[in-house]
Amino acid sequence: MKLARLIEYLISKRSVLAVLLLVSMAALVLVDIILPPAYTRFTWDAIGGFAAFFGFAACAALIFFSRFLGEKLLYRDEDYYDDHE
Amino acid sequence: MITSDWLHPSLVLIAGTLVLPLLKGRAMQAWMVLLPLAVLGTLWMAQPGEHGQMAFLGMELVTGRVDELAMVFGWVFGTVLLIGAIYALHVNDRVQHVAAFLYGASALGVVFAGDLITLYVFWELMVITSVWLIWRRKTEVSFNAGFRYLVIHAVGGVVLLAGIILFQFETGTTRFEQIDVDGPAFWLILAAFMINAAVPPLHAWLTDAYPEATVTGAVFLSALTTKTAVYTLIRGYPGTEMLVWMGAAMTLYGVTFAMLSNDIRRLLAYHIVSQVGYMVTGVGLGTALALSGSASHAFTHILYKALLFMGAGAVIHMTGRSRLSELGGLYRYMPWTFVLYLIGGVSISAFPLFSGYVSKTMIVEAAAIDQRAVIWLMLVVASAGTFLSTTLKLPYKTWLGGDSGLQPREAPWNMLLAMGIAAALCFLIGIFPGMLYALLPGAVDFNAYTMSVFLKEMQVLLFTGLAFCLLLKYVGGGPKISLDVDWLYRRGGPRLVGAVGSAIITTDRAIRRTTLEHLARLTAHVEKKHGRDGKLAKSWPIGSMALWTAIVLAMLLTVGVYRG
Amino acid sequence: MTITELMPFSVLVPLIASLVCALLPGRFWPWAVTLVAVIVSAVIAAFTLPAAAQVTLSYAFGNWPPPIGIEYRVDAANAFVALLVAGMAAVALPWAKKSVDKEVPERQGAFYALFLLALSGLLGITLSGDAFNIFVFLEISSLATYGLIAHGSDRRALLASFRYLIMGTVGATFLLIGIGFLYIMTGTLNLADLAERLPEVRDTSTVRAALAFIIVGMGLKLAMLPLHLWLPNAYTYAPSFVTVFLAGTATKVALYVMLRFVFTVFAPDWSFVVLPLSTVLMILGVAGMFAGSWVAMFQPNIKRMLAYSSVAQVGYMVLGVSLVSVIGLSAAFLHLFNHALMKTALFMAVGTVIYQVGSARLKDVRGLGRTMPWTLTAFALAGLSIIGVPLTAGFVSKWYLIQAALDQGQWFLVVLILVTSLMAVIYIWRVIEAAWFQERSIKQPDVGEAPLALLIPTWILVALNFYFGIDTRLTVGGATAAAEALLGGGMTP
Amino acid sequence: MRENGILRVVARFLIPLIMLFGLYIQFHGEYSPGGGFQAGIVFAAGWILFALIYGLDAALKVIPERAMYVLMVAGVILYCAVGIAGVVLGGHFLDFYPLLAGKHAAQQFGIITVEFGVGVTVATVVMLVFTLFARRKSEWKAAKVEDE
Repeated sequence: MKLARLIEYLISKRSVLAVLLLVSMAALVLVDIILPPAYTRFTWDAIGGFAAFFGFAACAALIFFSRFLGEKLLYRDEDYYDDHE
Repeated sequence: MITSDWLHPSLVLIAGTLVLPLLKGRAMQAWMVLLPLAVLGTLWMAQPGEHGQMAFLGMELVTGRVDELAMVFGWVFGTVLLIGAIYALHVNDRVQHVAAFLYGASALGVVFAGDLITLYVFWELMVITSVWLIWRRKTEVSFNAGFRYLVIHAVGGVVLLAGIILFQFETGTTRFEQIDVDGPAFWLILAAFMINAAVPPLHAWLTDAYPEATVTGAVFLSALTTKTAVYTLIRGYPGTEMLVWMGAAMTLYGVTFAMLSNDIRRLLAYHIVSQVGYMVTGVGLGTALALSGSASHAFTHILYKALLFMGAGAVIHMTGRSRLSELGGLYRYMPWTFVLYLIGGVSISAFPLFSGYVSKTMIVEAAAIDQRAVIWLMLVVASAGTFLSTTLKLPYKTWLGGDSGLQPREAPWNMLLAMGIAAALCFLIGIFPGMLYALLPGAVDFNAYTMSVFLKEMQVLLFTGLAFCLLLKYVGGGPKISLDVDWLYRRGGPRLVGAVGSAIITTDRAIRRTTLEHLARLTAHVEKKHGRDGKLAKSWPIGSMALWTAIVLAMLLTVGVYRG
Repeated sequence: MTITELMPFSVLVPLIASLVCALLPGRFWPWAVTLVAVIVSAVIAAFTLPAAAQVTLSYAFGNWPPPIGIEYRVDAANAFVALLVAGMAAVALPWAKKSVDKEVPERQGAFYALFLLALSGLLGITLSGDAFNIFVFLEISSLATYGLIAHGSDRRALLASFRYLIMGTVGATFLLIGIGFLYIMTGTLNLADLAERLPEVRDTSTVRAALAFIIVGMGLKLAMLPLHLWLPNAYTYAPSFVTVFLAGTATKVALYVMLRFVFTVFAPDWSFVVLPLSTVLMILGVAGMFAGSWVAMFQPNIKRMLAYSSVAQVGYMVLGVSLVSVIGLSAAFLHLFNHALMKTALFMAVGTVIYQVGSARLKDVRGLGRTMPWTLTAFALAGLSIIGVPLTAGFVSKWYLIQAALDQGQWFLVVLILVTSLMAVIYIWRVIEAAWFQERSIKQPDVGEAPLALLIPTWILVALNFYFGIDTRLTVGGATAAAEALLGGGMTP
Repeated sequence: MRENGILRVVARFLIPLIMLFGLYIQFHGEYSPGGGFQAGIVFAAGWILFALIYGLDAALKVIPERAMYVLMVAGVILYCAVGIAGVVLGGHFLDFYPLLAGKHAAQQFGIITVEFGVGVTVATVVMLVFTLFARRKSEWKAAKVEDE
């Protein structure tokens, strides 16, 4: 199970990985701000780092919206359909 | 269906499948691998053009129309049949294998059908073969889900047939090109295609039935039905404005409900809805780039979705559990499944270097070129959501996360091999997108690997990941199921019918009671006169028959005699 | 001998053979004689159709020239029906041997004699060109049929037969009254002669009443909706073989007689104007389609379910007629033929189940899909045809029916046809579900697959359902020729 | 009735006359009103009268039930045979002209033979119907006696 050990190793180094990832994310935003926009099709094309912000916001929105939807409206017990079928 | 330069791949597959029940053990396994290879061979030999014409009811059927669009789908169907067959090698249930191959044959038949009648025949065949992949799980739940699946597709089939008949009546032809008529024919055929493409609110059959299918059957199901529908939409309805919005809405609908799912395959099923949404959007946009995007996204989607379903299926196969809330910490025991699943995950999330990236960005780009800001934003939100559920939430809760105490063994070699082939193809297409683009109809003027596309995609994905890590405790889930449109016919319909039914029964009872009371009084009166034997009461049925006869005769006579 | 001179023998051979059969003892010889007679009859009918499609054949009995003598007058329409009747009998007979041995163990000579009488009666109705002769043959076939139904092993068969006898007699009497009225007005009984003489006198209430009587009389025999009440019991309690034979032929012949009178004798431009026939038939047809399918969905007995389904299928045919167009009539004739194919196959499959299990109730079919796969697969495939799935015969006739409806811009009819097809899915499905998805209860005896003697004819019919669903030259050609013969005044010389 | 002397005597006198009259109607049918149907009924009526007076068993000794079946069929077969003979000799079914050389004689021969067939069948069918009903009656009586 060498693969399993590799994964275990990676998990143990997860703070290092996280730092690496955050650095590269910062780099991505920086590059996006520095580079001139390739298109001006939408107004937000000109804003550097818009995609980063939007991705974060979209994810947060989805998490909260779906949670709201589920708890207020859609969630049922797993045996909800059982007694009728 | 056979001419000198054309051998219908469905025919090859059906003929080969007929042999399958006679084989056993190793021979059957070898045959299962050989059959899809033979199909790929016939595809290799297929010459562009129209083949296999037949006359039927005064119409010309074209059973084999080979052009680039059909071949794209032909190739990927052939490939996924091979992968699925390898994945199912260990299964000792001939019914399932036969159903899967016939199902594949009918999907190929739809793709190569040059006219709507042939298409309809294979379309229906697809339903009655695929349902066995659900039923053979042999649980009460899967039987009921399969039955609902069957009923909805039967309705869809009738709608399609009605549309085809009207189409034939209005245009005088049944050739399957762009559906270019106004009126009911247009909408009926579109509705039937949309049912199979699982466009909400007509999607619930998919998310209801696929999670209940057999482990190996789900792989075929995920690949074939919705994608044949995408093919028919590309062929028949390019540039239909409505589809742009429905597609974009689908993408969001799918990811939202996927967030709520606790069953791993239901989660993936909702992502089929979401991913097909991209393709539908592409069809609606209707530009050359968008259509290429839809076709290539269908191609890549089949491979990575099969990979995801195989990964999830391997977990179910080895642990017997399918709920996220009951899984966790499996990476120690099923690391290969984990890694291969992750390749599927990054493919569907459109990470650069993987297959989703080179096809999904094409559709998003086409939306941008069309200056559709809202659509573009919706698609980006959906791609964030895709990454969130399939690549972060599902693997986290299944393989990492809290330890569930399960200690399954790694999946059998044939499952891993099938997943490996699919993963390799996902990776290959991601690195050499030119191979995929070469198959598409028309030249593709698109390069996914530009700085701008790359930057945007990476930012969206990585910051989605950041949000996931930060908001992990808010992520929905838990041992619950969520209602969907299928509630309408699983609970709403029966309730409505029950209410209406009891109303009818009450009224009917009341009416009958009063009528019967009057009748009883009348009979009592007659009985007094006719004595104890009550001849009138005895001969009631014959009397009523005679009464009806008299009524009809009187009606005709009155009209006939007094008219002149 | 030319085909014209041979043609009457498709009626005479079964008639004479029935006399022989009545005297034969035992179980083998009556059946063998019947088989030979039926095959001869069917072969003659098969040769008659192509000849009759070209030119109207006429055969004068005793060489008395019509209209004085009795004449057999055959055009595409009756040749088509005659071939159907004789053909169905020929296909059903090999199946009959085993089933009849089990269900009618005694006095088989009389049983087969009655069968042959019924057959020759039905053929006589179709071929005859003389109105009174039609009535006589109608009575011959009806009386024989009552006897056949009464042979059912269930005691209720007697009651069913009695009820059918009363209603059938009412129907035949109505036909006789109608013919009588026509005779009063024209002084002739020959159909072609009637068609010629009627225009002079047709604006009288007598002739109108005649039309009304004939339509109701034949509507009864045809089991058109409100007049269908005799059919379910008769089909349910008759011996399986009788049901198999009647389902394919009896109602079809009645429909033919109705069409012959309405179209050839009265001429459609009169009969559809004087009475609101088109509307009446359309309403009754649609009502039949719905009521039949609706009731069929809830029947616990498969035979009875199929009987109600027959009421629905008659509805389709009547609907085709009500459209008064060549394509509508073709659809009716096509469905007449195709329905015979599929209903015969279905009743054979059910009869096979009865042979093995002794019952056709749904709960007795539970789990049989595994032990009698061939029988129930045949049922399922023939069921596809009745639903109207493409590549089956049922699809072809529904396709033409829909085309005919569209041709007149009747969209709602298309919707109704599709909806009733869905209802057919439901009632066929109930059998399939019982056979494959339910477990056999422990109390019920285990049975194996049925003998080949029953399976082979059933499967031949199933195969025919698919053959005529793909190669439609014979059926569509024959039906169109028949429709044109009726609409084009094929009887006038 | 069997003990009633008047009836027995009258019947003995009448039955031959009835049968003779039946035969007259039968064979004079082509010249005067009559024919096989009427003749058969009249002939059978004579036999039924005999059965009523002298009992069913005595009547069945004269014409056994099995014979009735055979004769019933034979009559129709005679009819059909004449019809087919016409075909065999080159005419239509029931065409009498080819049967004999002379036209007149041929018609007469044909019609008489055919009518004879009809007469036999009708007579035996009526007798058979009577027999079946009459036997049923005696069976019921027997059953009743057993019950008591």
